[in-house]
Amino acid sequence: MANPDRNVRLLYFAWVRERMGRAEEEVVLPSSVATVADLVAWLKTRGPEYAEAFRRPEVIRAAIDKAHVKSSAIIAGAREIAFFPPVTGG
Amino acid sequence: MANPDRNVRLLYFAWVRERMGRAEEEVVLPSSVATVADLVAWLKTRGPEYAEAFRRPEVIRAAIDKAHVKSSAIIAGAREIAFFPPVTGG
Amino acid sequence: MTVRLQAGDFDAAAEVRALTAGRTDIGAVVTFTGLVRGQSGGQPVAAITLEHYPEMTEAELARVEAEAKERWPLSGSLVIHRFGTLAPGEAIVLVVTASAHRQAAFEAAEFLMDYLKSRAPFWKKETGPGGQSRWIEAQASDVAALDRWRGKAKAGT
Amino acid sequence: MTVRLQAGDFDAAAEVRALTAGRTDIGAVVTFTGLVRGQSGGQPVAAITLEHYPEMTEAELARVEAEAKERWPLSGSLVIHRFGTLAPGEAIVLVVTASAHRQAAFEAAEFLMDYLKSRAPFWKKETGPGGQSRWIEAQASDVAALDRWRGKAKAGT
Repeated sequence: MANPDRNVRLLYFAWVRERMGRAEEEVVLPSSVATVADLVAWLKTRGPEYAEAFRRPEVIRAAIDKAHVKSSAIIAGAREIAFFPPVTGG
Repeated sequence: MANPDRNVRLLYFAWVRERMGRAEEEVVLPSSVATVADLVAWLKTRGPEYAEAFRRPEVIRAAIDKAHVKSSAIIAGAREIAFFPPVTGG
Repeated sequence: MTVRLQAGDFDAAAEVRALTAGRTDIGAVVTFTGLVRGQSGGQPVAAITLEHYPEMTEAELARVEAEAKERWPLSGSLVIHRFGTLAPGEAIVLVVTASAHRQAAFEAAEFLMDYLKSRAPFWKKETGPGGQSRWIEAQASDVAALDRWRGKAKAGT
Repeated sequence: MTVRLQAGDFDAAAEVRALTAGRTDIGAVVTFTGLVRGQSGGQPVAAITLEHYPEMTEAELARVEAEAKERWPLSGSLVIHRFGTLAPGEAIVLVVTASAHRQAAFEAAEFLMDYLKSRAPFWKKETGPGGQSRWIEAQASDVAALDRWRGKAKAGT
């Protein structure tokens, strides 16, 4: 049985969303995924749209539970992780 | 006959005006008056209201023909000289 | 601080009136309004579309509010950010800050705008007159603008 | 730049609309409104009376306009300064600046306010609730605020 803490909701915005072809999904994280960078590496293996969306991970930003984080951030306990390009509001 | 260039209009504002008891006057400058500081020294001899208004000349500002000047400014050719406290608008 | 995320336009004057009504402790009100420009990098723009992550904007603005209140003695502040599709000349964002003195109001408004530009989760897509569209890229200058507040001493009144 | 010296109130929103109407080159509009506060140095204020030297204000603002245009790429700007007797909560001064980008609009508005505070020939007299009145003294901080622009490099866009 999967550890319930390893269920996370992923959100995609702007061109990350467009390349993924979806705005959100639920995933169960494998135990090898500890950081945001680990999550990106794992997502890239899940299909061509993931590989395309995360082709240049250095230009993608992430937020855990609605707060900006670096790619080295630990995701233990996260319920919602968002991926998006650098913001351009205002 | 007075040199017509030595006729100037003097304007007073704020508490300088109140202490002078008037907002403006025309004067003929004596030849000894070359700078704004000279003018203040001469004005102080013209009566008790002048002496009172200019008692602390260091806190009074001046403008020649609608431009801020220092007390060392030469007043040759001036048509209008204003005296006032430091400004407090805005 | 009041924060509103909305598709519709706003009335900056009404917002300022609401913020200052009945008060005599406010000496300075600064407003910033951001507008859609009709060209970008020399190319004509027919419209922009703003996508956003509203729950995160609210969470982030709660954090920035705490920081702004720590830095400046504000009598009030307001942020309105629109989303959806907007035409050139339309307003995108409104920031209002009120304080007893002008320096606090100006600095807090600039800080909130720098924050919105570099941290708030909004993304702009431009559409040209032929229908072609592209995502606007972030400006390094916007990150630098926010960075100038880091480590800066808290302003006096 | 439009400069108006008037006894009556102003409508900031109408001024902004007039400045931006029909234009799509403006990306940023900053307004500053200065208001009469109901107390000063811990003492209640019933009213303030503004005396001024209008011809000099116009001449000085023409000079400052040239300096602001040299420093910042402004799409438009406006200064309205009231004179006469005003009650707490009433507006005293409005500065509006418009530019393609926010930094120019913010900096130009601050510059114009620093200028008005330390160079424009206006004098404020406060009247207390008992009818006693006093001339407000100039703040050294206002002169320092204007001085910070001296020798500062011209801002980029």
